Formats: sequence, C-alpha cells, structure tokens
Amino acid sequence: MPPGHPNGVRADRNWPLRFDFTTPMASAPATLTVDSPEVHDAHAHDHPPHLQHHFVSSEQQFDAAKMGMWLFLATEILLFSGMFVAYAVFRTLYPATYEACATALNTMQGAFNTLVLLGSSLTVALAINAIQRDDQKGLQRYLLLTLLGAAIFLVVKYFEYTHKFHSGIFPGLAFHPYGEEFGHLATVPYARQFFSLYYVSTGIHAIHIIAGMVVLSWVYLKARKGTFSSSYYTHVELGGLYWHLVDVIWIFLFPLLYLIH
Amino acid sequence: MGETSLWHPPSASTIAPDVDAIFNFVNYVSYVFFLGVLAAMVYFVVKYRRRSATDRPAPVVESKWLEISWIIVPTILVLVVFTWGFKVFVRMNVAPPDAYEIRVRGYQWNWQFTYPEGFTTSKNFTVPVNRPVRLLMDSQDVLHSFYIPAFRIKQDVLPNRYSAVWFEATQVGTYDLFCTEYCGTTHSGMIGKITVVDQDTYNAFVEAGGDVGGGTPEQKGQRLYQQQGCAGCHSLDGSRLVGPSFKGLFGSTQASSTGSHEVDENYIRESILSPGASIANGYPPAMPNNYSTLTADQLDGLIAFIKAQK
Amino acid sequence: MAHPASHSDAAHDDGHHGHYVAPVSLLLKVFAALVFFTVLTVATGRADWIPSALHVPIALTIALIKVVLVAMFFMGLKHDNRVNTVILSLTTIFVIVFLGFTLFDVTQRGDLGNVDQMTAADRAYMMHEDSVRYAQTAAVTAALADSTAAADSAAAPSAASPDSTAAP
Amino acid sequence: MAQTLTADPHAPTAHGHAAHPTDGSYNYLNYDKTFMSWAKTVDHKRIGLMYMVTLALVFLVAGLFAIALRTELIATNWTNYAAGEQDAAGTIMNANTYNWVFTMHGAMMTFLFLVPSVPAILGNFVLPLHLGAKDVAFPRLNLASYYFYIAGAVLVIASLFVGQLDTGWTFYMPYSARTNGSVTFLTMAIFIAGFSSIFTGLNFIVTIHKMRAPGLTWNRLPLFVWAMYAVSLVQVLATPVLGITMLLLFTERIFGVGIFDPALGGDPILFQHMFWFYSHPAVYIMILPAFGIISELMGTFSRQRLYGYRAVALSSVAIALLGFLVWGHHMFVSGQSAISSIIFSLITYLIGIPSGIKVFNWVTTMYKGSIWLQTPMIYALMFIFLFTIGGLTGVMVGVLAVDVALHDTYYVVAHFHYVMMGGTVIALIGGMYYWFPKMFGKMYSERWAKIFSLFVFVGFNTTFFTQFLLGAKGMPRRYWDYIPMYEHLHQISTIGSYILAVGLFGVLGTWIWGLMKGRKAPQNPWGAATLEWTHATSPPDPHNFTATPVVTRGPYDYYLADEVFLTRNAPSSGDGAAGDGSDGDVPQGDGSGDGAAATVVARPIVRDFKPH
Repeated sequence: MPPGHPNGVRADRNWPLRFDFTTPMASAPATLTVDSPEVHDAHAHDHPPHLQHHFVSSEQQFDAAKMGMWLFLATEILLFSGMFVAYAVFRTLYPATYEACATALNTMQGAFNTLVLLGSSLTVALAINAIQRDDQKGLQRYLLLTLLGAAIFLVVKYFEYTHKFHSGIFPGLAFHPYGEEFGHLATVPYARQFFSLYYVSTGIHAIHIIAGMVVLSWVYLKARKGTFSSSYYTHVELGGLYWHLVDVIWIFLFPLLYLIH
Repeated sequence: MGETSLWHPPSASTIAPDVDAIFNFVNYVSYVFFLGVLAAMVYFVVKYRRRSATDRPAPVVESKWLEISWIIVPTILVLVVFTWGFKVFVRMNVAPPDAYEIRVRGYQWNWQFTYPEGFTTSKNFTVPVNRPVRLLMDSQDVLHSFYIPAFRIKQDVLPNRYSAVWFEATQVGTYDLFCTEYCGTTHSGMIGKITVVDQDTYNAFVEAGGDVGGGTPEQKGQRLYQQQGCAGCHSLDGSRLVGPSFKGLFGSTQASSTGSHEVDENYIRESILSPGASIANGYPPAMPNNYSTLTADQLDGLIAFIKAQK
Repeated sequence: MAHPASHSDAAHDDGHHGHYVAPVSLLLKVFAALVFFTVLTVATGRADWIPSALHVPIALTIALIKVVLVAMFFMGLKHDNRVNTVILSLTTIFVIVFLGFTLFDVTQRGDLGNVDQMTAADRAYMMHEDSVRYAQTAAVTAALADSTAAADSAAAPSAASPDSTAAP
Repeated sequence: MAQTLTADPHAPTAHGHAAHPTDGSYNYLNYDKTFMSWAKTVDHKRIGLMYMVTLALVFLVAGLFAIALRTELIATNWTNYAAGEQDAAGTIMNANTYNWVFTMHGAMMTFLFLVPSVPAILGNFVLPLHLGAKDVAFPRLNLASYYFYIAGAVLVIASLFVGQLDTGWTFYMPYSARTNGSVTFLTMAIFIAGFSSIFTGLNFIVTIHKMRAPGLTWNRLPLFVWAMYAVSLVQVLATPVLGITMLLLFTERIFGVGIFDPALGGDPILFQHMFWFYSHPAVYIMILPAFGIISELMGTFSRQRLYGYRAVALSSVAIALLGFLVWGHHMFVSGQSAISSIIFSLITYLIGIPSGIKVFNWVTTMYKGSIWLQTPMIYALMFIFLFTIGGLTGVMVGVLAVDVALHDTYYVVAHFHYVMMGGTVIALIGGMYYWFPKMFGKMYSERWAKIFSLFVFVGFNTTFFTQFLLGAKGMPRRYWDYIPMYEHLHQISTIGSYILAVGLFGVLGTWIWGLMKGRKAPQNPWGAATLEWTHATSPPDPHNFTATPVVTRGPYDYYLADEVFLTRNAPSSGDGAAGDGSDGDVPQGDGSGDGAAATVVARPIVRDFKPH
C-alpha cells in the first residue's frame, strides 16, 4: 500500500473536482485483495490516545471532523439566510421605513463591534497558529483574548439593546417608541417590523456568540490541561471555525442593518 | 348543467374545455407510459425468471442510444405539455377589460359578494351567463381559496391584498363553490353555490337587490340564516357551537360583558350590527363585523326567525 | 481503542505534520485589510455623493471581500481540502437561489393582474387591526415602559393612547 | 475477494484479545444485553434499530389517525344538503377533532416519520456496512441525533395537552398565528427534530467521503449509498431553512414580530416561500432513499448489473440539487407572481426527467437477468407500479393551468400518497424484508409476507386511486364533510384503507413472527453481492466486519462475484432445518459457518469487461 493512502481511498480526495468514473481503483493494486495476517498483527503498536476506534488514522479523524464542522457551518449560514431573505423582501417592499429606522441604530457602536469581532477572529487564528507550533501558553493566551473580545461584543450589544428599550423600542407588539430621540419612529409605518427583524437577527447572532463562548471556554479548559499539541488540536480548529462563522455573519449583518442610506 | 364524466366535474366556463383538453392529453399519454412500464415488467418477470440458484447471467451492454432516447422523448413531451399549460394559464389570469366586477370578501367561514349595483349577498351568488365576470377578492382574517370546480378556477384570497379571478360561464345552472385553503373549524362548511342565469333573470335579480325569494319575514330569516352562514356558529337544536344556540334564545336572560340583558329585538339587532359591543359570557368574541350591510327588511326577517326558535 | 484492521500504519498516526501553518505576519496583514474594509464600508455607507441605488451593492461587495478573506486565511480554506471549499460554495449558491427566487417573486407580484399590491385603504384597515391587537398588549407595554423608563416620566406613554402607532 | 476470519481482538466487551465466535452467534445484538448498553450505544446498527422501533410507533399512531379520518369520511354529515341540515357530531368526530386529527396525521407522518424514515433506520444500519466501515464518522453525534428526535417527539406529545393543533402540517400564516397555543409547541418540536435530520445528513456525508473501505471508489458504491449521499446533501442544505421558518413563526406567535402576519404588515406568501424552500426538497429527502433501496433490490433479485449505474447515481444527486429550484410549484394559486409560477413550472419538468430515467433503468435491469420473486422483489415491483402512477400524476399537477383546478384537492392528496406511501413506505417495507435477515439473523415467512403484500397492494390502490377521481371532480382536501355527490368514492376509499391497514398489520406480524420463530438466517440468503452480505455475518459482529473488507469490483457485478456462487454449494451447517417450508429455494450454505472462507478465491480485477 502506498504511503499516504492508508485505506486506498485518498486517491480521489479531490472529489468532486476531479471525478473520474472510468478508472476503478487507480491507487489500489491487485495485491490488496488479500488481508495478509502479517499486516494484521502489526497493529499491536500504540495508537495515539485520541484516535477513535473506527478511524484508521489521526489524519482521517481530523479530516472527517473538519469536514463535519464545515457542513455544520453550511447549515448555520442557511439558517441565517432565512433572516436575510425576510430582510430583503421587506426592504424591497418598504424602503422608506428602512431608511428612517436605520438612523436609530448607532453606526459607531456597530462598527466598533465589527472591529472587536474581527479582532477576536484574528486571535483565534493566532491560537491555532500557536498550538501548531506547540506553544501551549500562546494557545491559552489567545483563547482568553478571544473570549474577552466576545464579552466586549456582548456588553456593547447590551448597551445598544437597553438604550432602545428605554425609549420603548421593543420587538413585536410591545414596540412603542417615545421620547425626543426615537419618538418620530412612532409615525413610521412598519417601523416595528424593522426593529423586530433587527432584534431577531442580532438576537440569534448573540445566541451564537454565547454558544461560541461556551465552546471556546471548554477548549480553553482542555488547553489548560495540556490536551492539545501540534499533532492533535482538532477541537481548537473546530472551535475556531465556528467562531469565524459568527464573525462572517456579523460582517453581513452590520452594513445591512446599520448602514442603510 | 354540464355533464360529469369519470374524470371531470361539469364543464361550465370558457376555460374549462381548455383545461380538460390538457388533462386528457396528459392522462392518455400517462396511460401509454404506465402500460408500457407494466408490460415490460410483467414480460421480464415471466421470461427471465430465475431457473436455478446458481444462475449467472452475463451483464447486459448498456446502450447509449436507449438511454438518450428515454431522456429526449419525455423531455419533448413535457415541454409540449408545459407550453400548452402556460398558454392556458395566461388566459386564465388576464381578465377581459370589460368584465363585470364583483367584490368578494372571504371571512371565517363564509363568502360575501358585493355587486357593482351596491347590494350584498352571502354564501351564494348569481352571475349572468356568457358574460366575463371578474371577482376582486380579499380576506378579512386568514387565507382562503376561492374554487369553483365547474369553472376550473381557483385563487387564494389574502388579507390586506387583493387577488382576482375571472370566468365566463357558458351554461345556465347551479354549481358548487368551495374554500380550498384550510381556514379553521368550519373550513368544510365554507361552501356555497353559484347560480348562472340568463341576462333577463339576472336583471330581475339585480332589481330585487339580490333577494329573489319572497315569503313571510320568518321564511326570509330562515333563508338568511343559511345564506349568511349563521348556521356555522349558531345551532337551532340547542347544541353548543362557536356562539350561543338560537333555540330558546329569545326572551332568555343573557349574561354578557356589559352585564345581564334580556334578549329582545334590540339586543339581537345590536348583536348583529355591532357584534363586539356585548359578548355573551363563556363565548369567544368571534362574530365577524360583516352584517352591518344587512337591510332593515333583512334584519326584521332574522329577528323573526330567531324569535321562532323556541 | 485501537483499530484492528491492517491499515493502521504507524507512519500515519503521528499527527498533522502535513498541515499548513499560516504565518503570523500573514494573519496580521489579513486583519489589517479587514479593518481597512470595515472603515471603508462605514465611509461609503455614510457618503451622500454615492447614488442611493449603489449603497447596497457596494456594502455587499465589501462584505463579500471581507468574508472571502476570513474564509481563505483565518479559516484556512486556501490550504485545506478542496471539498470544504465546495461545501461553502454550494451553500452560497443555495442562499443566492433562495434569496433570488423569493425576491424576484416579490418584485413581480400582480404581473398578470391576478393579484394587486396593497392599497391605501388596505393599509388604513391594517393599521386599524394593528391598533386593536396593540390595545390588547398595551397593558404589558405600559408595564415594561414604566419599569425601564421610570426616570423619564414626562415622556412616558400612557396606556390610554395606544393609537399613536396607528397614524402613519 | 478476500475474507479473513481472524477474530476481532477489539470487540467492545473484551478489551483484551479474547477470541469470539465469528459465525454470528456473537453479534451486535447480544454482546451486551443491558438496557443501558442500548440507551448509551454509539453502534450505528443499534441506533438504526432504536429508530426502527420509535418510528414504527410514530407510524402506528399517525396511521391510526389516518384510519380515523377515513372512517369519519365514510358518510357525509349532511342529513339534508338542500335544506342545509348537517349533523354537527359527525360520523365519529366533530369538525374540530377532525381538523386536529388530520393535522397530527400530516405533521407526524412528514416530520417525524417520512423525513427520518429510510435514512434513520436503513441508512444507519446499512450505510457503514455498505462502505466496509466500522461505524459512521461521528458515532456520538449519531446517538445525539436520535435523542434530538426523541426530544422533538416528546414536544409533539406535549402539544397534545396544550390544545388541538389544527393548522394542517403546512402551518400557513396567518391562521397559525391565530389558532391555539399548540402551534408553538409543534414548531419547537420540528425545530428540534430538525437537528436530528441535520446531524444524520452531516454524519452520512462525512462517512461516505472519509470512511470507505480500501478499493471502494465512488463508482463502486452501491446505489443505496449514492441515494443516501444525495439525501444527506438535501438534509444539510434545506433543514436549517425550516428551522429559521419555525423560529420566526415562534417569534410571530410570542412577540407578534409581523414578518408573516399581514395584519402587522407581514407577508404570508413569504412564509410559503420559506416553508416550501424546505418542504419541497423535503419530499426528495423522503423519496430519494427509496430510490436507493429499489436500486439495491432490482440489482440483487435480477442478479444483474444495475442498468445505467452512472445515470442512476448521478440522477440522484441531480434530483437533490434541482429539487431546490422548484418549490414555487406549490404556490401557483397562492398569489405568487405569474412569471414565477411559469419559471417554477418549467424547472419542475426538468426535474421530472431524472425520475423517469430511474424508472426506465430499473425496468431494464430485469432484462436478461435471473429474476427471483422473493418478497423484497415483489415490493420493488410494487414500488415501480405505484411510483410510476405517482410520477405521472406529478406531471399532471405540474401543468400550470391544470394545477389551478387540481391544487388543494384530493388529486394532490392522492398524488402525494402515491409518491410518499406508494414510494417511500413501500420501498421501506421492501428494504426491511431485504435486510431483515441481516438485522436479526432470522428469516421471515415468505408465504405470509407475500399474502400480506397482496393486501397492501390492493388496499393501497383502492384507497388512493379513488382519490384521484375525487380530486379531479373537485373534492377539496382537509374537509371534515363533503357534499353528497362525493359519497360513493369516499366510501370505496375508506374500505380500501381498512384493507391497507390489514396488510400493514400483517407485514408487522410477519416481522414479529420472524423475530420469534423464524429459522436462522444464513449469511447471504439472497446471494447478494454487496459487502454486508458477502463480508458480515447475520447478524453482524459488533464491529461489523471481522476484518476490513477490500473491494475489487462493482456492487452488482455478479459475473465477478465468485464469493456469492462458490459458497453456494458449501455444506450447510444445518441452518435451514427450522424453516417454515414455504421457500425451499433460499440458498442454505453460506460463508459464515466455520472457516468456509477457505473456499473464497481472490480474483483479479477485470477492467473494461466486454460481454460477448
């Protein structure tokens, strides 16, 4: 068996970009047809402790986990796509409402939060970089920095929400703006709907931030125990991917909600 | 009234024969395909049945032409069907500009028709034969769907948005009208009749303000009880539906949101014209606001009818 | 637990030596670019001289560039198994399909006259319904408003004027 | 083909190297019999069986709802239609109860039965075996997926105590915002059960990509695996949209956010777009796995290479992806723009073609084969019969003008049931018969299975073909009562449903009988050529294979499958002694007994085989 092809499957790992129906078993010579007992006994050597029994190699396990995470991210993107579709439909139907309402959102707070999230994305990437170099302290430091970024984001979000609540801008039927700053929204048709969309989409996003914080805290605790090394850092990688996705969603939410002109 | 056949309800509008023609074409082509598949299956099962447990049939060479032919032929067929359906669909949607326009409002669980002459009927409506009629429809509460099988037309009715459908009836007669979008408890009772009449009869119908039957006030009230859909919520036998039963209602004492009332003529009148004003205890405020267009004559009839339910 | 089969060649169990390690300098450069694009999107978003029709396309283009940067470098797609890129692309395509068809329908409604868009009368009617539903929750609203805006009592709404939302 | 029968030194209960018997007597069913060993299992085979039991219960409940519906419709409640006299009590239930029952029937059947059905039961059980893998890629996620499903099901039960859910399984706004609180529970149930679907799909995709046995290239995958791959793509890409739709419906009810409710400025048609963006692909989630099963059955019982393997494999994926472009054909009369309707109708036809290709290929597979009419094959033929009708009537309702007349009538109901019940459920039953010996190591009774298949066939067609006639004549769906002219057809349909119920209970009976009293199944009773039959015992080892199989040929290359034929005449170890005597030609010998692997000869790979 050629090295790099532990189970003869890797030959077409680029599928579906290179999808070839006509060449069966390009990488598996006919000798594969017999499971020789010698090879069989050779497995008595030590496996890494993290390798689950149904995988052949750490490489296979890592690739599978990563691909699974990407598929999960795909579902997250499609989940948010529903919010974006609702947004697009109503922005098309009631453009004036959207322009009027966006003025109530604080662009600077939004932009600040965007930068915070981008920064935390960077620190997660740096955390992976650190563990790839077996830098345990770096890993822990960058994970903490990421969690800090997430916390700052949520604090800013908290102030944004409460500021609006104080002027009666609630989601749904409770929407009832008043006061000097936002009182004029009471006369904007469908203003409530805009803010409902705002609360629902940023709310779901905030739930994702919290979920990401839970995941990263768990990774951090594992990191403190020294679980990870340059040869095994699957959870850091997966947590990082998830965190980047939260960032990606915000990259779209920010201009769509805050920058309507 | 048109003929019913195995596959079709009566065909009574200008569009119905076109729809049926496509239906029949697809149906017959389907028979051919289905019987072909069935025949091949039966033939193969008999001809190539297993002879022994060690049968080892040689693999069959795949024929590219066979594969391509059964991609091409169905594709052509469905494109023909699509184009045909598309043409009829456009005709179905574009009403002639001179169409006679009737306003339709759906509500739980009845239809209300407002004629251009200003009068209103519920549940049943009447149209002239051989004249395009456009129905401009909306809903007061939830989605409904306006369906007349004999005319092969259907259109969802939405709250806060008008939808429209048109037809030209070709045969005098009475046809069924259904709601086909699920709309709550009495969805299956949200049915009515459309009566197609010749122009003279229609003129008489318009002159009578939509109410062509005479009789005593009580008989009139009984007709209205059916037409206006009162039966959906108010029973005559004392059984509890959405609203209080009419049996023994008149003269009884009714506890309501505004206190206790004796049910007299004025109380009934108020309950019909402004249903929200006083809600009978133990019942939901479900009565629609649709009856303010009833004439004094019609109200008299309804009150007389309710009075008679002892 | 170990794998019993014949293929667990020790050479493949020693981890991720084949993995691409993104240099720190590259990550920092990408971050700088992301910050730049954020500033750019705020600037263009607030600029009056840009025609209003272009605001959304510009904002989305910038967002797309940012996302591509994050995906390629932070998320490592550039050096990853290509199947992950395929997953992301496929997802994007389906989001576009979803958005495209739905938006297309919304802009085309009523094209053959079978449906009319909302009328002014309907809006008024809708606002009326609105206020009815609102009145049912006015008590809740008032309670919430009281608790959150006790200080701002002068401007606080009273439950008696629920119609303030109903006048467009 | 090699078959090494070295004992598995890593069986779950024995971390040492103790040898276990490899004749199937030590297997995934009995290696640990405690309750917790099932509740906490990560074995895909056990999870498959757990789904099987749970889904059978759901099917039973939802099926009894259906029987109740048909019984209510056996007579019209209009005591005097002309005079408007109606019996409000109904035949057996009043209108509110009926609305509740049809909603529960629809919602449970679609979201809790049809969507998970084949992937959860047979996919879980068979897929890793087909791949020569020890398990799915993420076994713990697989178990989590099962418990998400259970959580969803529990919420559905909870909804029963809140109020009678009466929206129909489509939850159209704004009615679903107005009716009672059970909607809130059911939307949450579907949201949570959606995770189950997503996790299963995600798991399968990764498994197929990363866990194939040596030599198992993409063009050697059994078509069941291809179908699972296509289904999983749809599950991963479509289910999240259902999730957000349900979440928005939830917030609409709780807060009144006004996204869908027109009274608050929302757009009910947007709800339909979002709902059908999931729910149309969802019908492919339901039917594609059935295609996979039928491909397996046609290949095995015709002992012939599946005709047009590539076309069938790729058409599965094509259907899965194109299935996302046609959702608007559910909305031709909804108030959607006419131009959208026209585009959606056109694309609908393009997706009809790959389905047609499959039917032709299945039929042609029988050509010059060796057709063995065992029960699974009978169900496969039944599937082709019923699915052809379902597909052709699908062409009918795809015609713009005709759909305007037929939309929301019994014609659509009948079409849907021909595809979903006549397609998915029939294929599932066929697949269950096919894999039954592998799952439990027991044979069912061929004679009784065939008798009940007749009941199912007759009952099904009587029930649903009449509904085509009803619908074409204008009978609307979701009607508690109907005008008297439809009464005779409704009565025939109801009688058919009773026959169908007898057939289905009979099918269940044959399984239970097989489980209790069936004779021991050989390793490969059908002489099939895929890995679970050639390389795994019946029932399989806890780790599936005692040695990782190596694949050297396609899944239906019977002319190369020596191991199927060479072991055939091996002396029987007395397995078949306790048979019911009805099926004398089930092959008795198998390679599982006693080192029979010695009879297996490795055979060189044949490339570019050209038959004479």
